[in-house]
Formats: sequence, C-alpha cells, structure tokens
Amino acid sequence: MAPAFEPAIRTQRAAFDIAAETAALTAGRSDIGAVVSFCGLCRDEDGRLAALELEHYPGMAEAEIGRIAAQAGDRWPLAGLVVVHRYGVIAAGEAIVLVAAASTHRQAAFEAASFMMDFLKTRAPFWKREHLADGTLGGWVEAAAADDEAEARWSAFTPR
Amino acid sequence: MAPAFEPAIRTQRAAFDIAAETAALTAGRSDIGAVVSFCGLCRDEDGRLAALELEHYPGMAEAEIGRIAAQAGDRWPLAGLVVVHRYGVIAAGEAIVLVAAASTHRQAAFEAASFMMDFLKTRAPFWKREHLADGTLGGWVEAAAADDEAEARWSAFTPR
Amino acid sequence: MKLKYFAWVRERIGTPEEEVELPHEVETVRDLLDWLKARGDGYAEALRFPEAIRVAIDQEHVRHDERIAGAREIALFPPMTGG
Amino acid sequence: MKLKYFAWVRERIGTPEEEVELPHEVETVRDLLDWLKARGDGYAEALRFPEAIRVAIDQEHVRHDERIAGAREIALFPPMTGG
Repeated sequence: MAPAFEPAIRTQRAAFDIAAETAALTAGRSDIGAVVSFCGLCRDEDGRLAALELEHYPGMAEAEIGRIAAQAGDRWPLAGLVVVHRYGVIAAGEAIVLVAAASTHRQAAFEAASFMMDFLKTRAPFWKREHLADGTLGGWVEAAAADDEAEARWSAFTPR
Repeated sequence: MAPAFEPAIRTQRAAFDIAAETAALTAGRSDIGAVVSFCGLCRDEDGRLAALELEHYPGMAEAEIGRIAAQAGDRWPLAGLVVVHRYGVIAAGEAIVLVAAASTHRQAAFEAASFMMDFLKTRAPFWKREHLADGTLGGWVEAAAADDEAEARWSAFTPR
Repeated sequence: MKLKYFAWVRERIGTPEEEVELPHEVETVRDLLDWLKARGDGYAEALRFPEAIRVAIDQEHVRHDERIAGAREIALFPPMTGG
Repeated sequence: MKLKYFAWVRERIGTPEEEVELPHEVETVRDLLDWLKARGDGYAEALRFPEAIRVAIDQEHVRHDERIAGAREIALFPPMTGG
C-alpha cells in the first residue's frame, strides 16, 4: 500500500525550527487530530561532552530515511510526516533530530513517531563522535544493543 | 517515589505556543536527550464541524491533571512535563491540548506523553460539545470506548 | 453542601451549582443520586441512568459507593471527553 | 567501482573514497572485505572484525553474502549511531 502523503525529509547542518516544521504539517488542514513530535538533543553526559559531531552518508541518508518513512506510511494512516536530521558539530543542549507525525488519531501518530526514531537509530547512515569538555576529540559512539532491541520489537507489532 | 521534577500544568482559554512551551522544558539544560510532544487538534469531521466547545471543571481539572502527571513521574524518569489544556470555543484546525515530556532517553518520553494523553482523555474533567458547520449547536461528544481501552492497557504495562 | 453540575447534567438540571441540605439518611453517592432524582423533572432526566454519571467529591473522582460525610463540594457530570 | 568509507572505517583506511578495479574472483561483499584487508595495514586494521562492518550497495543496506556484480558504489561503515 502506498502512503497517502509525501514525507518531508531533510538532512542539514543548520538548526531547525520545530514550530515551523510542525506547523507545516497542519497548515490549512482541519482533518488532523494529532501531531506527535520527537526532538532528540545532544546530552553533555554529566559534563563530559562539549558536543557531538555527526558524520553522514549524503544521498543514502535521505534515501534510507525515505524507506523507513514509506514503511511507517504503510503501517499507520498518516496525514503527514517530517524528518529533519542534522550533521556536523552539535553542541550539548542543541537539537540533533526531529520527527513529527500527523494523523487523525493519536495512537497512530505516537506509534509512527516512535517507529521512525527506532529505525533512524539503527538504519540511517549517521555516526556520532564525541567532542570532550576539555577541548579534545573523543571516540566514536558505539551502537547500543538497546537500540537494536528497540527496533526488533516492531517486527512483532501490529497497529491496533 | 516522588517525581524529580515540577510538572507545569495549565488550563486556559487562549491558544498556546508549542515552541515556547517545549523550549521552556530544555532551557539551560544539557541533560535532556529527548522531548516528545503531543498536540491534539480540533478536527472538522469531513466538514461537519465548525468548532468544539470545551467545558471544564476549574480547580479539579488542574488537580486531576496534576495527579496523572505525578503518576507519570513515578513510572518514568522524567526531566520535565508540560500540560496545557484549552477550554472555550476552539475552531476546527486549532489546537486543544499539548503534552510535552522530557527525559534522558526517548522511550520514557514517548511512553510518558502517551500515558498522559490516555489518562487526560478518560479522567480530566473536560467535556466537548459540537458547533456544527451550519452555525447551529450540536450535541455533546460521547466518551469513546476506545479511550477506556487505551487507558486500560497501562495497568498491565511495565516500563522497560 | 455545594453541588456542581457539568455538561449535559448541568443543562438538564438547569443550573451549574446549588447549595443543598441533605437529609440524614443520604449517606453515599448512590443515595445522593436517588435523592436528587426525586427533586424534579430536570433532575430525573439528568440522572435517569445513574450508572452513567461520574462523581467527584472535593475535586477527586469517587465511586458510587463512596460515603459523602464531610464533603464540601460534590460534582456530577457525564464521562469526560477532553484531551 | 567506487568505494566509500565512513566514520572509523574511513579514518583507519585513510581516505573517504577511492576507485578500484576488482579482480574477477571478488563476487560477494564478503569477498570484497577479504580482498581489501590484504591491501595494507590501514585496511587490515579497519576490517579486522569484518562481521562488525556494515555495507551498502548503491546506497542500500546489504548483507555480506550479497553479490556485488553491477554495483556502482559500495560503502563500508560501522554500525550506525544517528538519531
């Protein structure tokens, strides 16, 4: 089943404006009952980090996010979906990624946004490197087993 | 267990600014990794409705939302929680309710926001009345069995 | 004791709130609903299906078997439809 | 054929991309990883644990048993940590 919407997918170095991104989902429409947005931020890990530097695979990043979005559109009746993923150096406290899903009903919007994030974590070609608070370059962030488990739960999941 | 945060709870007639509300959750902090926000909007039901009019029980509305928020704070490690619920006449396409939950990790923020909405639907003392597109006053919206089921699923739910 | 009514309960009874003196034998929420039903047509219409009526004592949800002694404010309303 | 490397795979190999002529017997992703490992110390270090390496052919994830005939661009990288 093809999704009945055109997801908006961008990768960019610049910060994004959550209000503008989610407003675009509902502008001029009155058939949307729920918008769920997720914003992922750079944590300082108890003061250890100054920033995260995100490397990405241009072209594949957008294509892979598009494939994940198409899966979400097949699973849930979405009215709109926005994904913005930043790359480059992102200071602690700043936003890294935004996912916003719009639907008639809240459960679809919640589940689709959560699904998008779980798959972005494990399948979108981005890699994080630590910039330490003391000004030195840290190591590459290792993939978390918890993220693989979070992705795996969707294979047994049927939308209500 | 007492919540380690002070939830911000308001009922108001005026529209709210989602960006300002969620920005307040993360302002000056760099320990928050995830903010999930839910915005519930007035649908026009295929053109049938002009607006919804929300009646509420002042005092109890804020108190009951506070009790639900305290439960969410006991269940998930939240860094912040905002609930704004409007009353009065709300035109189709406008926002009715905002819930935003902040946490170190995304799953807690998703689950807490979803939990808040499910309990707001069934326990917060608000009642919706339809204003029809032809200018006449419609009936009171009936409570949905689906909302009771959505609430009930949390009694069997244990955060991961 | 102050009684408050909301939504269609308020409309059918015809007032948002009132002060009442309850007789001694009205001990529970259920007793209160039965007593109110006998006060007039509006009350009877509002409370025709008492199991559909939600009740809060001093701004907290209670069941119909809850005792009302000591209550300052009791509110009657339909199932909530906020959110 | 163009090879692209990302994150610590890129750092250890020492270049973000290169053009290679693959010998006829390099048929699968696994063959490619073995062939690359023998090209020098940086490659050997980057690909020491080949099971940890994720691979995309023409910007789509593939398994290590995938055949590479017809590929224009093959990318090697560590497990993703975006989001």
